[in-house]
Amino acid sequence: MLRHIAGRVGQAIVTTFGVLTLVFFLMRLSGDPTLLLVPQGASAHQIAILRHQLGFDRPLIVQYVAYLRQLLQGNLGMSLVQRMPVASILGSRIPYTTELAAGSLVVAVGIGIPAGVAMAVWRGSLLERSLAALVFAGQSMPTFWSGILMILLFGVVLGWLPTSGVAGLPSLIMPSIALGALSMASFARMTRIAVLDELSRDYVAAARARGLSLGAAVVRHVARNAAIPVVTVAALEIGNLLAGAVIVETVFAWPGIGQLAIQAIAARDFLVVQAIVLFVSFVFIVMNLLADVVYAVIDPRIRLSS
Amino acid sequence: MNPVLAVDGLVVHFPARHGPPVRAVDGVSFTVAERETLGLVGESGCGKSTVSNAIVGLVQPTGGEVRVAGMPVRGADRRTLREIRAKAQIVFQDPATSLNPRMTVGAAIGEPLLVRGLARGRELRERVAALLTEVGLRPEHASRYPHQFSGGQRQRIVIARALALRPALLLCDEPVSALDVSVRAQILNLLVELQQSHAMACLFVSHDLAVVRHVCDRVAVMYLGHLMELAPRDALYTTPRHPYTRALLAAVPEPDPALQRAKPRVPLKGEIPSPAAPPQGCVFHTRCPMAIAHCREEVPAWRHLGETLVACHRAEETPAP
Amino acid sequence: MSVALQVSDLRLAIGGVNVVDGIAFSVAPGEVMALVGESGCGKSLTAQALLRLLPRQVRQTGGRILLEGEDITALPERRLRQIRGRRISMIFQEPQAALDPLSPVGAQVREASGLASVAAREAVRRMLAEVGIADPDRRIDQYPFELSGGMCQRVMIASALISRPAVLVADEPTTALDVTIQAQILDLLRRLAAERGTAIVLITHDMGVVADIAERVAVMYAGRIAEIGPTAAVFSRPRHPYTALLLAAIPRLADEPKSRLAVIEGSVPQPSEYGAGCRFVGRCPFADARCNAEPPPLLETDDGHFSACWHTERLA
Amino acid sequence: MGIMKTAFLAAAITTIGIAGLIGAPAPALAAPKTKLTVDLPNDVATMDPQLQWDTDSYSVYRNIFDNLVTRNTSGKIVGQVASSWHYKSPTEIVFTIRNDIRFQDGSKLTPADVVYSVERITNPAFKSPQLSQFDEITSAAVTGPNEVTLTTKSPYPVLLAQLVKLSIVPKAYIEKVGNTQFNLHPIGSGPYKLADWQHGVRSVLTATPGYWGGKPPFEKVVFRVVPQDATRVADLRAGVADIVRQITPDDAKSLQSDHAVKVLAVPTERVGYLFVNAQWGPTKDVRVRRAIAMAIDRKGLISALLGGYAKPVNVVLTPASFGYPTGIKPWPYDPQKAAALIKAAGAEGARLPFLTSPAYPQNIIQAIQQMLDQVGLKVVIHQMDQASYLRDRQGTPQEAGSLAFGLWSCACQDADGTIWPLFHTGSIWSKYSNLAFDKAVDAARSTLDAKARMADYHTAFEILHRDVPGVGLYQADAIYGARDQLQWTPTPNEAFFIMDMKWK
Amino acid sequence: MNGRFTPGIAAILGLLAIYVFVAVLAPWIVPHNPLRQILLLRLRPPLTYSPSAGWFLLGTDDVGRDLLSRVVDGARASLMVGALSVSVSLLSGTVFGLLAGWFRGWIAIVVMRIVDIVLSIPAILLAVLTVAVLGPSFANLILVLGLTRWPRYTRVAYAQTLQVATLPYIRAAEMAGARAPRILLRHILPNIAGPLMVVATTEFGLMILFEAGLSFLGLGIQPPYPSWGSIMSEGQNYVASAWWMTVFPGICLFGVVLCVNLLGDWLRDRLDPRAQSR
Repeated sequence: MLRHIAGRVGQAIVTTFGVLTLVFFLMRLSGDPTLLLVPQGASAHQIAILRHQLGFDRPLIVQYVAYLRQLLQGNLGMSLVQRMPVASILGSRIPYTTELAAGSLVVAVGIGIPAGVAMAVWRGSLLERSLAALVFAGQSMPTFWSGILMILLFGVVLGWLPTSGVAGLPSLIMPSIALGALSMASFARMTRIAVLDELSRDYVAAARARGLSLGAAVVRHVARNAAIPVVTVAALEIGNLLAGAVIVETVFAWPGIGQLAIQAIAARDFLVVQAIVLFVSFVFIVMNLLADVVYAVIDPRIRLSS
Repeated sequence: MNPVLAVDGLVVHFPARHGPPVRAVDGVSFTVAERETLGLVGESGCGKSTVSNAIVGLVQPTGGEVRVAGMPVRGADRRTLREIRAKAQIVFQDPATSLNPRMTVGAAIGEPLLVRGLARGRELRERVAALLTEVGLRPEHASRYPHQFSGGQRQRIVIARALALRPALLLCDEPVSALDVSVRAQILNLLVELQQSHAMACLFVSHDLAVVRHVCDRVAVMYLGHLMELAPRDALYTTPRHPYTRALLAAVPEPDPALQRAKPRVPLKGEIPSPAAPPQGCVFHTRCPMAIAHCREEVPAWRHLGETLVACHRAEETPAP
Repeated sequence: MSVALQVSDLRLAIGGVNVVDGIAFSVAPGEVMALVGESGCGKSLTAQALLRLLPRQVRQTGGRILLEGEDITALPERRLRQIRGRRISMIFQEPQAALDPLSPVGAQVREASGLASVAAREAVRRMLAEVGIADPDRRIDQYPFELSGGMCQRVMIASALISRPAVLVADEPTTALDVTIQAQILDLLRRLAAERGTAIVLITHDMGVVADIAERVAVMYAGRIAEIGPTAAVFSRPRHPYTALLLAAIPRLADEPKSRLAVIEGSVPQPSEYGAGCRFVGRCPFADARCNAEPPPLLETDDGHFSACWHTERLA
Repeated sequence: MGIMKTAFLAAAITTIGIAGLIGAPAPALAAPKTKLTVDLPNDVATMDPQLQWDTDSYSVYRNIFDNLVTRNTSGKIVGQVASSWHYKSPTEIVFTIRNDIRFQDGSKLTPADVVYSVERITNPAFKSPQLSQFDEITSAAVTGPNEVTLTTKSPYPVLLAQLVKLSIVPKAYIEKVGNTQFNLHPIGSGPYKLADWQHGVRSVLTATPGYWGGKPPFEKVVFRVVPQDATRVADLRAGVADIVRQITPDDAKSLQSDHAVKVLAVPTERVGYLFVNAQWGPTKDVRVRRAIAMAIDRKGLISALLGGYAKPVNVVLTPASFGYPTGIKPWPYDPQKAAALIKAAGAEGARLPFLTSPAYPQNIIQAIQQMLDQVGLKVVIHQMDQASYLRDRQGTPQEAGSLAFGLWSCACQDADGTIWPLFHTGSIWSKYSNLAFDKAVDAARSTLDAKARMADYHTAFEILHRDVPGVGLYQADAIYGARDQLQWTPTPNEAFFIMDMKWK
Repeated sequence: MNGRFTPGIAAILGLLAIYVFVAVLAPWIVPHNPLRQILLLRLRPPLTYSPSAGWFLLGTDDVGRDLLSRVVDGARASLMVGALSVSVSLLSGTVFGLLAGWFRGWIAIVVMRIVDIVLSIPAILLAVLTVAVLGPSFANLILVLGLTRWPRYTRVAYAQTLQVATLPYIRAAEMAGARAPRILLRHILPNIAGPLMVVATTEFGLMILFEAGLSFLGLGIQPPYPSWGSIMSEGQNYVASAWWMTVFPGICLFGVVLCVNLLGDWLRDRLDPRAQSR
């Protein structure tokens, strides 16, 4: 198990390094932020001076090595635009991102998984079809639309929920639904397949032959077996949540890193973008490691071998 | 006379993710002569299928030597391997997965000829038709897909494909195990006929002692990667020298209640050990009713006892049949 | 003679075709009754019907199943749950697949016992010992992957028998096992049937297994019983051409090597190909117009030996 | 199926329960208004006033700091930290500094702080993006007890207008804590001080007790970051925000039906203009450029798309800026003549790349596209992100496309800050070169004589009118949405002085 | 949803066919030129009639274009974005997956590491960055969507290839003397196509939504050409005042995404024999 995790961490380091490199060069190829920093009337000379001062006139590879060196010292650098340590910029956003991710996971898992189980158990029924329609509906609307519709309905017309911003649990509800709806379908679909898959196995028939009801067999045996592929999806969905968060956060003025990322890309605030990407791949890796641990908890074959 | 197939000290180990490698085949030697059928029997996991895969280079031998029609398989380059595979063909166990479900039967049978540039166009179609006829199907079946055939018919198609290159050696890896009883006889008859009419050598891998007896001239018994006994058919079935061979023969239920119930019941104790951690000494000693201390310590030599080759310290003590 | 299980005129349909068509047999306590046949003959569906655990698309269209005299065909699911595992239980072809890989084997055996935990552990331990598992105290907490196939089948048998059911349905219990292990399991089943008086319905395709363990055998073909009778009688004097040909097609240790085996031409018909008459008609050497038109009834030929063939006399 | 049902019931109850929890009351309106909530489209980039000058940062930090000079509500430059000033010579200007101002840490604002502020922003090592606005200043010195003298390279008429953007920062504090800490915890002399700054979320300002300029109207001001236009409007309507910056003319119109809110709009110095590349492509031909000027129906654009929240301009400058010429008539809207000109220039069907970014109003760009297509051109919109847009727009004439839409503001309300960078030879924005024009704007830059400057600009605008390197379209309004109780008059330079607001 | 050909699935296929039909015929069936603006008739509600311009059945947008014509014409862009970007990523993803699954070893290590790298960058960030580098155009949009999504196919293709490669008929092809390209194209590809198609159906819907998201960020289809996403993002400021601008393209988008998702599920059930019984 430990060796496995060590291997995973090794892979993760390679992945992270690749992500950083890819994003570094993509960002630099897209231009530098000098033009966005100077006042409108600045002359070419003035721009050149600022560019030189910021170090963007150096060869790319030099900038890359300098960046890596700085990173290896555990320094994420200073934001050019905000003139603040990147770590503190990111640090102030991460709690909000975490909140939103957690909220939308609650929505996605809380609805998606029971719906998936129901769709598998009552396969071919009207219930299955209605659940399928509901679940897919969540995934078939652009979030910027569903988000604004929700704001208008629950925020302006009904006045039940704050229209935007962060103010405790009530303000978390709409963004969580808007974002969670995207992953809900993935969870429901994966759960349905996993449960169907397990339901067709002999041990379910054997459990029923022992006198268990289908429901009891699902709860006692199928649930854990089906959890394995679902956990895999969950780990992957975190990535999708962060991607979807870009738009949801903009619509709901939710100050997470998705919004920050878009702003930082627009401002060519390189170090911020790179730090975000670093953070996201870190989360990705941690989630996958966590999934490994969950597998081990669920599955004695992994726990007991090695 | 040069044997069509010579296997000498074949070793195949599979690396394991954790722990020691799986010693699937651990020093197996035998030959198959022209027109001869050698049976290779053993229980699941004994390495018999690995042997047949190693012969055609589908798995890489770890050690020892395999020669097909004189050509060494170990370390063979791609071209030699292609040539070896022209001489030796395989029929696999499960006809359901032996045929590409998205390819017509004709294309499957013709593939060896086509990719080797031996026939194309009309000639190819004619040769496919001839092969189909030879295995008891009709030429018009060529345009159909595998799922339109029953298991037995599919196995005939697989056999036709194996025959396309007119191989000198046919490896049959449990060719009838997946088939229903009534169809099994058809395929066995077909194999026997074809082997004789094509003058092929044949390695017949099976767990079914009755089937092996029916089609083979000589029989080798394998257990946990090692050969236990190799003998002419009649010698093996009438005077088995190895306690494992005897146990196997005793365990096969005869489809005759009178015979079966009269049989002495000496079931083997215990389970087959893991090939990743085979026992010291004789690999069979953990289950052997005749095992003595010596068996635990020393690997028995592969030795002649009359017509029989056997690996057992106590082979001479065979009870009279 | 008391009867543990009596099946009469069982009919199971998939999409309008009776894939099991009028199966009838009975099993006495302690008796081993074999249902033998090739794939697609309906033997596994019959087994599932006995526990009323049929796949969704299969409907029972007729017949009765009397378990110790009680008709279970019309029972509601709730009552059936009390019967399954207590009065009739089942073991499967792939023992490792039939055990939940994620729970300890002891827990799965206990599930069938209906006992509370403390008493149950001891009962399970005893049951595991009874089915020949060495060191049951250690095995009870192990997971299926830590056990070999043979051992898993022993666990399945333990879980099937812990509540002392009247009937055990064994669906190809040894097919996935090696011959040496198969012999062990067959011996075990024979012993348990005798000791506990459990009636065993053995589903198999292997005539050798039937010959070894079954007292009576029903040969099934395409959803119908071709022939049923005492094992010795069926094997020595088959009264149905299918049985006769099947037995002749099996290579035996006493045969002449490389001789031509008798064959049954063609292959088993698909349900969509079933005709009005005898379903063996396409492959039968005796087939005539009557066989094509009218299904032969199951008639007694000798004492307790029945055959469904218009031409039984030609086999005599 | 018993367990199953229970499980589902549990799941359903949990979900509904979460939904039930949200019965939180709508924000109640407190009787005496002590807290003002403002929605801005973007976060404050820096609190350090010498590092960023975008409108959103400015809207917040300008309330924390006082500037050397400022503009009053009518747009006139008046003193703030400086009480008065006079020119000692055309390149030397002397400011008298008030002596009753204290920073929020209690220390006194001294002439040394003023000098420090100038020297800090003009020090290249500080890398201020505003450097180019102040680099005409060569020295700053304390020349008397309450006196600071600034020296410029040459006579610099726009100096005062630029100094409107110079915030005075505390020398001792910054030298003590350093630039980074100062940015995070700024101290100024303004009416509000920073109480809390959560990046990307909100900045909270609280009133400075004893502010020299009077009592701030609200105890607390919360600036929230709400990037989405529709969301800001929803916030306003739901009462989550009291005033929101930057709403669209269409939203402004729809807000008029809501009596709880109102729209505050003011013409700004921001000019909407169409850049026309005079150095590359089909528009190298002046006839094509003139045709473009004649093809655009500015009045139609303003009335249909801007809902009247704009005024047509005759040149690329607004009347809010010094130098706006009165005598120059714009090219008339005349599509027939435009089409004829294009035909004459042989430019029918010529492809004109039209660069734009999401920062600009899409409907105006598309409307312009159609107007130009109707006179025989083929305009192709290239929409890219802002950084790429700037890169291309400021690149070589080949990269800059044929057309681009722009909204220009120099925050100095002077023609020098607009047409010099836009059209002077060699400027990165300019894809145009005319020595006579260069001469005129250079002359206007180096004299303090307002009349002479006016004349120079008149000349310059006449040249621009003939050559059409750009088409002035409209003077844009700054549009705010506010709760009805808020009393405030927005200013042309888009300053957001809380001090000027009142709650009724 | 149980893998058989039911009236439900027929309805879904029929609806999709109508979508495709409308998209293909768009230039001929639109009532107005979808690009033609009438500024005086902007933001008119559905069923507006103008004596000079005729009927606007679904109303007009914020520059006075006929919404019905734009929605019909937008179908073409949206469906093309879906189809083309899915083709790009399906093709590239499958090739990488096949190669990694067949040759394994270092090729698989490299490919799967790149897959991990691309997957761990949020797709929309990667897309925004790539658009910034490549510049905006329809072709680049397709490329960007393809580039960010191929790993999903690679994962499936890789896993499936590993699985199929162990099957006896692949051994048999090797025995026949077939070389890697033939084995990959003739034997493995046709047999892993099913699961890949399932992925492709879901991705098709996602790509259309993804384009909408990019449009929202101003980086989608270039104006003035319509796609459902771009119409909706133009209309997002008018959700309250001109609901029709988002509702009608929203319904179309919703319908097509729902249909392909249901189709994908049906396809999956059909391909998975195990899911069909019990």
